[in-house]
Amino acid sequence: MRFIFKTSYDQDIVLAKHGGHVFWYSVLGLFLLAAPWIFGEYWLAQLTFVLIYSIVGLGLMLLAGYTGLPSIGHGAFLGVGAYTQAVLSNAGWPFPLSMAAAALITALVGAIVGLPALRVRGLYLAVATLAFGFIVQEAFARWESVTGGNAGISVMAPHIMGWKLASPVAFYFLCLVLTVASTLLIVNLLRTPTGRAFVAIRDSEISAQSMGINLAHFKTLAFSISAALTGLAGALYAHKLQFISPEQFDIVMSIDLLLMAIIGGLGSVHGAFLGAIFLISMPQMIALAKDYLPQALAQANGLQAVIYGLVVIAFIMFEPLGIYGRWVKVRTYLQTVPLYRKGTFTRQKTFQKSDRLK
Amino acid sequence: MSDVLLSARDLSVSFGGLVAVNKVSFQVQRGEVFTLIGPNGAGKTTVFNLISRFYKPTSGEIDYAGESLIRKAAHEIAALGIARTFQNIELFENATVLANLLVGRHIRRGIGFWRSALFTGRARAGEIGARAKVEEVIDLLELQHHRDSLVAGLPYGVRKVVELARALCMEPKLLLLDEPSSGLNVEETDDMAFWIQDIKNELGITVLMVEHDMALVSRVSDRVLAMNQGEVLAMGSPQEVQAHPAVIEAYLGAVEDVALLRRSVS
Amino acid sequence: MQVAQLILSGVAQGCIYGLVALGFVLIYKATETVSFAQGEFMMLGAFCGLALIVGLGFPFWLALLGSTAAVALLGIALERIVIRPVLGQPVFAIFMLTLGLGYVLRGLITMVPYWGIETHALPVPYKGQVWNLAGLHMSAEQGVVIAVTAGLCALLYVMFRYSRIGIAMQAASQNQLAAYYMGIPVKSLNGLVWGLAAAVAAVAGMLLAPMTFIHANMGYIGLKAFPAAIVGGFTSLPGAIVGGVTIGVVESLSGFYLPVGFKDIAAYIVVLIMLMIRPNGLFGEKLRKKV
Amino acid sequence: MRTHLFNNCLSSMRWSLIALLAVGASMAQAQVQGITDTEIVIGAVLDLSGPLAIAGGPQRDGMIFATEEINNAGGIHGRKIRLILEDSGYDTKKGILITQKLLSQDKVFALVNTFGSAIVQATQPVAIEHGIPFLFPSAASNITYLPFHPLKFGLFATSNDHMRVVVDYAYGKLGKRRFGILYQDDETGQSALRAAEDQLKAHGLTLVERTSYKRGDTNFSAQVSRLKAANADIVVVGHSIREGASVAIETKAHGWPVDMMVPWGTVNAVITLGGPAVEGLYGATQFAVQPQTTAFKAFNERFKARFGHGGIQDYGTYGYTAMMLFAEGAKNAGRNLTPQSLSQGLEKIKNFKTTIEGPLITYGPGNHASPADAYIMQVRAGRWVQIAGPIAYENMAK
Repeated sequence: MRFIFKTSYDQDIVLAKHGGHVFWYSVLGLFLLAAPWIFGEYWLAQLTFVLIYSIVGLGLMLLAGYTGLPSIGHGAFLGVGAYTQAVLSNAGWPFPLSMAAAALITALVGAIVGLPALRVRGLYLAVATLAFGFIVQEAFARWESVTGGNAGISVMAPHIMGWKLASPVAFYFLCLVLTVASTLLIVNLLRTPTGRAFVAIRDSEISAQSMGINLAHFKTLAFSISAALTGLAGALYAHKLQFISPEQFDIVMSIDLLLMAIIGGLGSVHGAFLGAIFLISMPQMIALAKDYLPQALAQANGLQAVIYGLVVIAFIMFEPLGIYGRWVKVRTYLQTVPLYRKGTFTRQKTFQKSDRLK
Repeated sequence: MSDVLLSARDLSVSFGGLVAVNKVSFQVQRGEVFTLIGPNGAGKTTVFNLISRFYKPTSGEIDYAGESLIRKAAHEIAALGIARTFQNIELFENATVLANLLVGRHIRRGIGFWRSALFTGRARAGEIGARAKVEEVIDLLELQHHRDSLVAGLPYGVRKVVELARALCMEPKLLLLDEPSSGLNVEETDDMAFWIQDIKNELGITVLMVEHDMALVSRVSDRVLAMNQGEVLAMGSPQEVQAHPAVIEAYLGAVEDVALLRRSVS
Repeated sequence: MQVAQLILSGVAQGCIYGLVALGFVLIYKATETVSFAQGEFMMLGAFCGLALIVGLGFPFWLALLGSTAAVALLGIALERIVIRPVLGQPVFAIFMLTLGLGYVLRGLITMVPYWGIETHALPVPYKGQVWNLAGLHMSAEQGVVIAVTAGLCALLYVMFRYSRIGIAMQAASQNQLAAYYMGIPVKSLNGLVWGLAAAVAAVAGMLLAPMTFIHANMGYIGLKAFPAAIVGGFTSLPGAIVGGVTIGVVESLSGFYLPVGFKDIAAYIVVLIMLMIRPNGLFGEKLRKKV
Repeated sequence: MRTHLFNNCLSSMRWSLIALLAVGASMAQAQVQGITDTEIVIGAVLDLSGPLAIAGGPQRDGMIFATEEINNAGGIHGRKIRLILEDSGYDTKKGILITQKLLSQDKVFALVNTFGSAIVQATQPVAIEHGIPFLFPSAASNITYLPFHPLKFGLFATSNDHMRVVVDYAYGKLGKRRFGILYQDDETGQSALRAAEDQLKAHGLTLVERTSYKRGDTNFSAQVSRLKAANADIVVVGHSIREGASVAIETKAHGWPVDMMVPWGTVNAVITLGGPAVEGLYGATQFAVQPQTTAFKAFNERFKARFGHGGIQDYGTYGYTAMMLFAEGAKNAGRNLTPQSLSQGLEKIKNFKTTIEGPLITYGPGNHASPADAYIMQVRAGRWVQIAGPIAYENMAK
């Protein structure tokens, strides 16, 4: 068990709460910096995807996890970012500019999609974002003059003043830098009034209002930030895949992103990363597992979907706080053993919160 | 004391034909504790919701410190210095007590999105300032050892106090308390009474409250307004109002509330 | 004439949406959760019927009953095993849970060698017949869909109106806690509701199968049932059907008169408009939280 | 920023290294990716679980069957083929990721028959960049061999070619003049549409109606109403299997007896699904399962014995031919097998034909094009019957 004696308010404000944090995060940092020389090309690519999805995860975490506004439309946000990036960088924009544009445009779209959130919430909002997702995907397919329609467009490597980040390693570091930046943005928001306003809205709109929180403003803000991050991730995604087409940003993508946040652990920044790691590594694990499974089972097509589904169900049933929630418990256990009290984490059953009542 | 802080004139609101509040007028003096009593469904909470602008009055006026509240949006009320608590607690369940109280400082945050995002020096300073203020309230209401615990895990009594604390963190001029003692046991009710007096005397905050527990009411209130079915029955000192025939009649009308009138129920 | 023809086929398609939406509404009214798995229940219903007809040589109507019953049981079982333990968690979490359920069900079907990934036609007695009423062509499939849907609605209405269990369900859907205090076994009722919703979905599957085909992904039609349910107001049973039919007709008309592509997003445009102007839908009730 | 530059040049070194491996000519045999003394590793990205699994399944069987035949016959210059089959689910993203895995994890020597236009479009550049041959992808568009690259070879007839053949046939042999088209709303469908319009222009005609559907659509009545309202005398359904049958059924439901054609996808599934409604449906295919030569009959018996269900068909024949074609090229390349020697080996192929009836396949330096000819088939008495071909479309331009 670790006891921390607080002597100044700063200790609650700084990000690294104690030496342990400092140590482990430095280790992680060094590992990430060394990764290109540790991993082969393939695994580096996977790691890059993890970073990209983490950025989406952060955005989704802010929206669904902290502000309590579910979205089944983030696939479309990813698409908006990806297409903006593809079009602009193919048009010769240097990548810092085009990525900023991607984030900005997606943020604007996000603000628009946020409009229903000012009137409806919960399920209704989810369906609204779902509908929006379909419409945007259709727009990608129809607006051929810009998006190349269903044919899709290939994306050239990010470039600035003639210098191309063609190599996977260079691109990996680009993703790393942007991921770190996005993370800092989120944690900063969360330890300041803005972040607390989001949480307030999530837990009780009515009293948030009586605290002087302008719902319209902060909901729109949440949507914009979330969309901006997703758009930025989309820009990276476009470069990573080098080819984008409308059907990549469909409902399935949106759902995957949402599940990523859920599995990672809604309402925790770590969750965004853990979820991304899960989303990327799960298919790999299944691929590996296939070698040990009986042929008939291994060859079956649905296997992946089944395992995926089961994992989701298991998490929501037994670990609503996601991977991070589980980790916290394990850690506490290790710290407190042998003093660990059984039922430290048992949640008291609450009555079903009505979603119809606004 | 002729200094009016809040005044309602001919306040009426009806939901689909049902008249919840009907031509209610009253004035709250600066620095007093003004209490609304009455049987369930008398429209007391509705009056609160009218003041916090959750509802829009069908007719009538509410003036606060000289300006009309009618034209304000719900989230603009707080900035005027009006804080409130809720009948069935409305805390931010999945946040720590500390976080809840810090939300109370929202109107005084003084930094926008970008300063927050970059956590500039001013943001840090703001945080420390807010924290200092919050700690004062924590000391006042003796919440020290709940500081870092999640609201969801706290017993009802403590939540009630946390909600009061959150309201105080707003440094309001007018504090609306909706049934501060409901669900509290005798000791807790006693503390509550003590704190309400402190809030009035030490902090100089005007209190407008809805309360059933007549013991508490008579102990802290300067003036009482009795309502029934959306209408004003009587107004005056606690004793006068309790003695008022119309009031007694109204309570006898609703049997279970007679109990509330006679003894304080937890 | 042309318009009438389009509307007719729109209605037929809309009934399918409506039936799936009906499942959403039933579950939502009772448990305030949304089952994303409705589409998959529909798919299972179709496959189950196929198995009964092709495999065991059942006659169609018997197979219809059989698969409906089977899927209903599955629904009840799933509610007991998966949903009940998590009631009380945020609605949203349960929504995601049913999403996972959908993955599993779809995956399990596709895991059936050959059978699972192939597309099948459901042999039905009325296959290929075309009725010609006053110049309007209506395939028997469409006719049956409309007829059965109507019948089903009547049945549900009677049940909710008169049978004790129906009334109990209504009570529970109004206020779970109160109903519980009144001695209504809310939990087992929830189970029944899930069974009922699954059954309705199964029927929808059996009706849709002859018009389209049976395949693992046919459940995606459930995505269009969401708009249907919203348009009808998520808390109204008749609303679900009306919403479904509305969507169906709008689709059919936009498919004919509007340029390519609009047919596919018509449903979503409609629902967005509805959310903007009337969030509670055509028949939804408006409730206000008491503070 | 310095680190960026550093990594940049470092990894550009890695790239040139890969390039060298690929060029391989100067290098020792062992260093060619996917080649050992005993083995040639081949990757294939198919749709085994997605909407076109209906085609992917047979393709897989065809490829496996061919591979087994080759290996049982002693392999290629003493090397057995190891075939790694992956499932893209017809999902572009998944396809790209799997291809990257095959290239950099499984270290395949070549990719044979990547399925799906979008996926091909996305993965072809990656493979070529790695210096990995990208052979015979199932993409009905000429990107499979254009722009020319030594490592790209086409086999799958382009939607344009087949659509043109079909249109010509309907115009010339069936005397159709009022063409309506119902195309799938994706790239392949749209390019088929363009091809149809183009070929009709050559005959001085235009489409009387064009309408589309989304993959997985269930209700076609609006589209059929449109075509009927336009009074088309033939409906061409662009790029579909399941939907082809649905549309046929829908026309019957509208009491509209109109001739229909599908430019490809003459699989038995269409018949089992459509039943009597698809009787008389015309279709085009690249490899015919008739005439039932004795050689073919024997072949098909072996196939049945191996995979059970009803013998080889349309897409199966394609998968089979693709693998055999690769083997032929590898044989020509000789023992020293590198991407370059394979490319040259394939270019040596003249008038190649397997046990299965099909157009004679010929490649040459600078010519890696897919064969354009097609067989015209028709559903008669519940089975596909070959009624003409192999024929190529008459290019009015020249």
